[in-house]
Amino acid sequence: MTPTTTLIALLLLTSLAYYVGKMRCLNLARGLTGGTRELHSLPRYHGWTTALLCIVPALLLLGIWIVLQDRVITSMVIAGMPEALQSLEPSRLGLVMNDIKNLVSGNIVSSDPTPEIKAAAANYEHLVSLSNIARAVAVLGLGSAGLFIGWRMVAPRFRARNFVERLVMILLIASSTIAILTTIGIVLSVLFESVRFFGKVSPAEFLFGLKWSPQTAIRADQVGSSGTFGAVPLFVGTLLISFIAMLVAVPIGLMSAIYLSEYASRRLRAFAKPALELLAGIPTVVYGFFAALVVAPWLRGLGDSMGIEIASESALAAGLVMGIMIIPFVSSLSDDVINAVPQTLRDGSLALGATHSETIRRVVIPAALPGIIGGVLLAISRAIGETMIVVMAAGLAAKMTINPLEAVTTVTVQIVTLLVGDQEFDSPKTLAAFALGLLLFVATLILNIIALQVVKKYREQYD
Amino acid sequence: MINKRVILATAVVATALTTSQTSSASRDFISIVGSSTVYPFATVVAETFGKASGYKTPKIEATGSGGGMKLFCTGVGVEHPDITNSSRRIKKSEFDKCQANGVKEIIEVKVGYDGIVIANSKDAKQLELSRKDIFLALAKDVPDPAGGDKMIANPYRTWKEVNASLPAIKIEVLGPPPTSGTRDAFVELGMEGGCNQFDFIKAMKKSDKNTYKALCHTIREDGAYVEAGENDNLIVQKLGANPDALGIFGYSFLEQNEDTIHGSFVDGIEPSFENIAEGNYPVSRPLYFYVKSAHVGVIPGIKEFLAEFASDKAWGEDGYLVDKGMIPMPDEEREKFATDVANLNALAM
Amino acid sequence: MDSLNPFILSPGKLEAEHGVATTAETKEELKSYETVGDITVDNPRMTARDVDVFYADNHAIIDVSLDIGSNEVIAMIGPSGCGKSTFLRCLNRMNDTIDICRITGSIKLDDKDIYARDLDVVELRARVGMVFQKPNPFPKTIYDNVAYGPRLHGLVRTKAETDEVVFQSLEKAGLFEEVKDRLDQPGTGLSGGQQQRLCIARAIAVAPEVILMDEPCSALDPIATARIEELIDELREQYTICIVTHSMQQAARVSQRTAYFHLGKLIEVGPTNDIFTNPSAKLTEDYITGRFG
Amino acid sequence: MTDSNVSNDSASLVKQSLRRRHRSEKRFKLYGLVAISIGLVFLVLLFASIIGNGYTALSQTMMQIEVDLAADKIDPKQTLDPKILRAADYGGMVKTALRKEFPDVKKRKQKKALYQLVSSGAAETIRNAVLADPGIIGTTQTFWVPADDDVDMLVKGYIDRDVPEGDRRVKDIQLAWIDRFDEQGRIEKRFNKAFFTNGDSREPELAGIWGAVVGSIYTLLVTLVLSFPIGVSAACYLEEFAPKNRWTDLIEVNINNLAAVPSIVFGLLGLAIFINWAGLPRSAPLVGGLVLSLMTLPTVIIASRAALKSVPPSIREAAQGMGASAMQTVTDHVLPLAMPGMLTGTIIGMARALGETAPLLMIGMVAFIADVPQSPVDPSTALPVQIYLWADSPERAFIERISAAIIVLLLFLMVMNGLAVWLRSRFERRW
Repeated sequence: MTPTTTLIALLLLTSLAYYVGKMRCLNLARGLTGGTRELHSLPRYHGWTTALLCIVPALLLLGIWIVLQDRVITSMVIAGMPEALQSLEPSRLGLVMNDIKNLVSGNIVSSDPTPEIKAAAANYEHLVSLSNIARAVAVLGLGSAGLFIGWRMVAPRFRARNFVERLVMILLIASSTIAILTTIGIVLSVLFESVRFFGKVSPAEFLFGLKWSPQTAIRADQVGSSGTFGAVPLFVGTLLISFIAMLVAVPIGLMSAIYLSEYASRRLRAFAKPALELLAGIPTVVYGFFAALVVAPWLRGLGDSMGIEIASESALAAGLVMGIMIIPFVSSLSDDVINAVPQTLRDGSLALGATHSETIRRVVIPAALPGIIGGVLLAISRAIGETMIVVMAAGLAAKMTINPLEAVTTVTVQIVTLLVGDQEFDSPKTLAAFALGLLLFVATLILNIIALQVVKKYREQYD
Repeated sequence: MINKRVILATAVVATALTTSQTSSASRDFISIVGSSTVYPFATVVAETFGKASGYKTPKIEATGSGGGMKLFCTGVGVEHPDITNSSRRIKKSEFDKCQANGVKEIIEVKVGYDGIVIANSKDAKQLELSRKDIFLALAKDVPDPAGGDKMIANPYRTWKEVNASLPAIKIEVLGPPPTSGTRDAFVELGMEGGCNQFDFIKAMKKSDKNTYKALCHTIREDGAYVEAGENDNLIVQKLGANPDALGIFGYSFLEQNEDTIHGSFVDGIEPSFENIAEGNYPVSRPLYFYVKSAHVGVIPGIKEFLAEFASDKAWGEDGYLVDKGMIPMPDEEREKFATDVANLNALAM
Repeated sequence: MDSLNPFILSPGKLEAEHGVATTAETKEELKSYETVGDITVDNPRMTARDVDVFYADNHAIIDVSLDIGSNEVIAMIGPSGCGKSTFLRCLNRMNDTIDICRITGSIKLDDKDIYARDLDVVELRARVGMVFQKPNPFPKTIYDNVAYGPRLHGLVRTKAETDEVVFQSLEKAGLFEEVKDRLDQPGTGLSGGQQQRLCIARAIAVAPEVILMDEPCSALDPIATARIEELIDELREQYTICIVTHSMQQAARVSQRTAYFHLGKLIEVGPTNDIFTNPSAKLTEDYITGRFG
Repeated sequence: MTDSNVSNDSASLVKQSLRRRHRSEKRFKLYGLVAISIGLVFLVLLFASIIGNGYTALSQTMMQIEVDLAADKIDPKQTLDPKILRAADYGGMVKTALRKEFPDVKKRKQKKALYQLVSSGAAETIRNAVLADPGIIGTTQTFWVPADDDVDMLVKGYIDRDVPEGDRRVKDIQLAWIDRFDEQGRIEKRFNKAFFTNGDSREPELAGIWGAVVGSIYTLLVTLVLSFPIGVSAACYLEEFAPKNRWTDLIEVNINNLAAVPSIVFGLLGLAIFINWAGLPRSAPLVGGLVLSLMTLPTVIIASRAALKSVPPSIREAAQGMGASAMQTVTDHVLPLAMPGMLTGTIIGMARALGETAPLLMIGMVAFIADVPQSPVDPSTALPVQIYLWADSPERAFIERISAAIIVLLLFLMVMNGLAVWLRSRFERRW
């Protein structure tokens, strides 16, 4: 039996267990004076208890078996192979095993297999089928044992509901800790490699160095770049592009939100709001494509016609498109905070004879300002972390410039460039990507925490 | 008690379900890494091979010759690549590393030739460079223009300063990083060729080989030479955008993009198919790929893939690789490597 | 979705706020009702004639005519949902902000129809100020709160002028002594009564002719209420004040005339003393004697 | 100065300021309109340029050639062994056929130009025909084969015949050949089925998105299977059971923050943890799905919590008043009511995951993979990654294919979002 069929059989057994547990409970209840009322838990909880006792240990066994099976069988097959094959190095043996497995699973194999290999393959196949049977027997046996115990445990006073609920609660708690585990995982994965990186390049050089040229010679006898890892040009480039993006997104997003929530007719609102939100749903790779193939050449052409030299990978093109991408982000956040400003404030201002725009500019916006700032901070964090637009539309050369017409590179572009393609894991070049990742994570983390705090404070103010 | 068991159970089952498939599954496709110059040729062969043979199409990642070699030499086993492409010959140091890591028998296959061109946008003038110009423009240290045998940090900012017959545009060359075989070959053929023309440096070759190499092979790092990653397509696209810039890449990319870029003359010879095939063009190099013998016969399809690569319909005079811009080897050389491939002759160094 | 827009109130929300739900029969009965008492005064500042207000299909104000005299305090009383607040908001067109609201009839300020096409609502509101039920100081300093109107309207040009207007207005609102040391602190930090007086000072600062007050003390404690009532009495000398209140005692204390509204209809109007001691209409009497409301 | 003077005075001042203020009011309104218009115009521009670029990819130029299926070239020993039939040099036969068509082409360069008219996929077409019916060996057959991408571009009008020959990818001599084919009615635009059924290819005319679509489907399946149950459980715990303490606060902060962490950082996590540490295979949808599910988990949790929050407390009180335990209240009453909201949130999370590229680049899903993956552990790409890969290719013909792939991607996204909107409107309850 394959693992899947075993699993299906186990599931069937579990449903049986549920039924058996429930029925036994009902039967017991029949003998009681108060019928089911005298039970501590409803019959279905007894059913669940039996089912859980049946499936959980069996599933555990199945898992362990699957994990260990391959290793055990492999070593058994190797032990059964002729001396000549056995004496191979482990890595070669792995290759031979690969061939055997390919032979067994019916894939096209490399060449005509030798008799030894054929024998080993037959052995392997035999062992696997043995193991499959043994596994099915063991798993289903354990399941049946669980079923039996569960069946025995059914009693009117047995607190089946509490038992089941406790189990479910543990599952729920485990699920909610995944968020923490993810954060820990992120921190660990970037931290370890970063520490290794800082073993080779000093943190001071990384943080304050003005030159970024991550290519290092890879052979002892090669004379090439020495590789410098000063991340400042990357910050400058990232901030430049983010700044351009915010220059586009904040006014447009804010004004759209204001217009839509304060002026627009119901019909315009019903059409324009989802349309703007559509911008948020477009994958960033599409924006990247658009930036690289439509906006950048258009900007260059525009520059040419005006006699200004604009790089085809100008920060401007990437920033503009990124700004457009962030518009819905800013506008929906602003919309939220603007709507949270109490109507009484608007009435107060209007009653004094303020025009609508004066009310908005002098009362609504100042009142909503903390919330808007929080939203903008979140948007900046997004701009800094945005990858595909800059990978496709921004440059690779780390230039220290704040001229938006020149090509700059960003932290995310460098991470991608350094890590795309199969990598060796010990050169500072690769490790640098993780140091940049750490930097990016920390920077956005700080921004996010500040922004979320600001927004939360703001919400509390009007709640 | 029960609680702990449930946690354990969920954890183990979760990992089991994810790893079960991976651990019992075996690799039944060829894994190829290496040079981005050979990449377009290898992918075409792989595609044809996949369709014609019924084997799975090999998976190919472009990592640069150096990066590929490093991965290739890490060891023998399913998790390591079977083949690495290289736009230069394997170095002794790399070969030794391979040996040390148990990659004993390596089959070397030369696939053809490729010129390294220095090209710029068609919007700009076609340049006529000499190798000396190239060296002076791109080396980190150059002989003092004031005379003498002193080396100074490269002072040249424009091509005109290098050679009065060249236009007065800023030196801006987009080229491959050190992981790339194109870079190695360019340094050896282009830079060293120019470097040699200074007698005092040439003399150093015998007396102080290390200094000689450092002088001739070190490319300036002050921004005039921009390392543009492994992706040669990207360089081509950037040249289209910036008429002042020059790019260094394989001839196949020039041929593919003849409508937007043109190659500079080097030592008076234009990079053309004929010039490279006949060996007139000074900066041309052979392309290789290397195969682990240990994997042949265990990973399905390697032998057949090699046969496809070494067949006349692929690398012959009229083969489809030639259509892709590769320059074929002379007949006798082709024959030799085809035999090597057929007999799995291992490389000795 | 639309409920997010503060300027578009859904009918459901309106009902909750204005409480105009009633049976059609009684409204129908009231339609032919004639207002008791003299709706005119000798020197009217504002005159409303045949005003009807609809929220979508809801007939919120039914054919109301009423004069508001100069330098008087007129109180509007009536049970919840009788339309007194709605009528008040018509007087400076604050109902404009509700886009399902429709008004017919005429309301004049100094003989000029405030619903005329060429009338500028901004100018109108500068002349007819309003104080709301809940104190609503802006999240600005006390000083900026008061200076807001004058600055908007260009009434002040220099810092000295602004200071003068702010101090005077605070003085008039009886708040100056209490806050003179903390003018640069946020207005939201004041107590409820102080906040409401700040709102009054803010309204005064624009030098309006009429001040509309919509239950200005309903959110305040008795002491603060007494303070505001005193203030209203003082302000009467310079301004025309129109106050909506649900407290009959308050109406009796501060107003000269009182108008009683019921289900959107003006039932009775007359000198405050008469209304409270000797109401002419049965409905007024019922309300005043506490039979409903 | 009397008070009425003050009033009159201020009234006139107010009047003076009115024009200026109304102008600024209009201006302000205009800014708002302009802002919205910019957003909308960009949206229209984006769609117009993508659809304008992409719709032509629906058709592919085909050419009719006559190929001599000589027995001695395909199967000299007449074994009819599929292995031998498969391996024959069909490309060579196509070349022979073309040479026969234009016998006066002699020079190497010209021959090369001639061969370039027909896609290398022509060999594939013939091979399949021969494998399907070995009986045609030894005869001469006519085949409709895909034209080269340059010819395709020319026929579709992307290559301008009027530009000087040097700057044109299709040379004059090739134009003449193509025109001759055209005159004979042997060149035709047909529906581009290959685009929807093929995997990746180096030849634009053979490249398809099916491999990437399947990769995306596998990736999303893994994501869905993991993030939905875990997300819903976590939301239930946090919203319904969790005590308010430091630990749950920490989880809260964590989830909110994770929702805003750049996606590429998740890619780094996947590379370091799943590939380097756990030893899972590179380029596999399994790993992609793991990474994306970690990424979408916060979205799912936040949406699910909002759905749970919108169930009024009265329902819980009612259930608990009947004697239900907290767990029963949730599973029997709250969860079913919140389920549409949770599903909506999950679908939106899935839509985001479908469009995500950056983390997949980190885990090696960016490689040349021609075969359609058969399982979640086979090497594969995903739809957005395929777009990214093609965007790096120099061939002009890839641009229309990228655009077409984007259209497909956007269609998928719209279907998903439409489903979410439908779910919301269908099951949304107002309390």
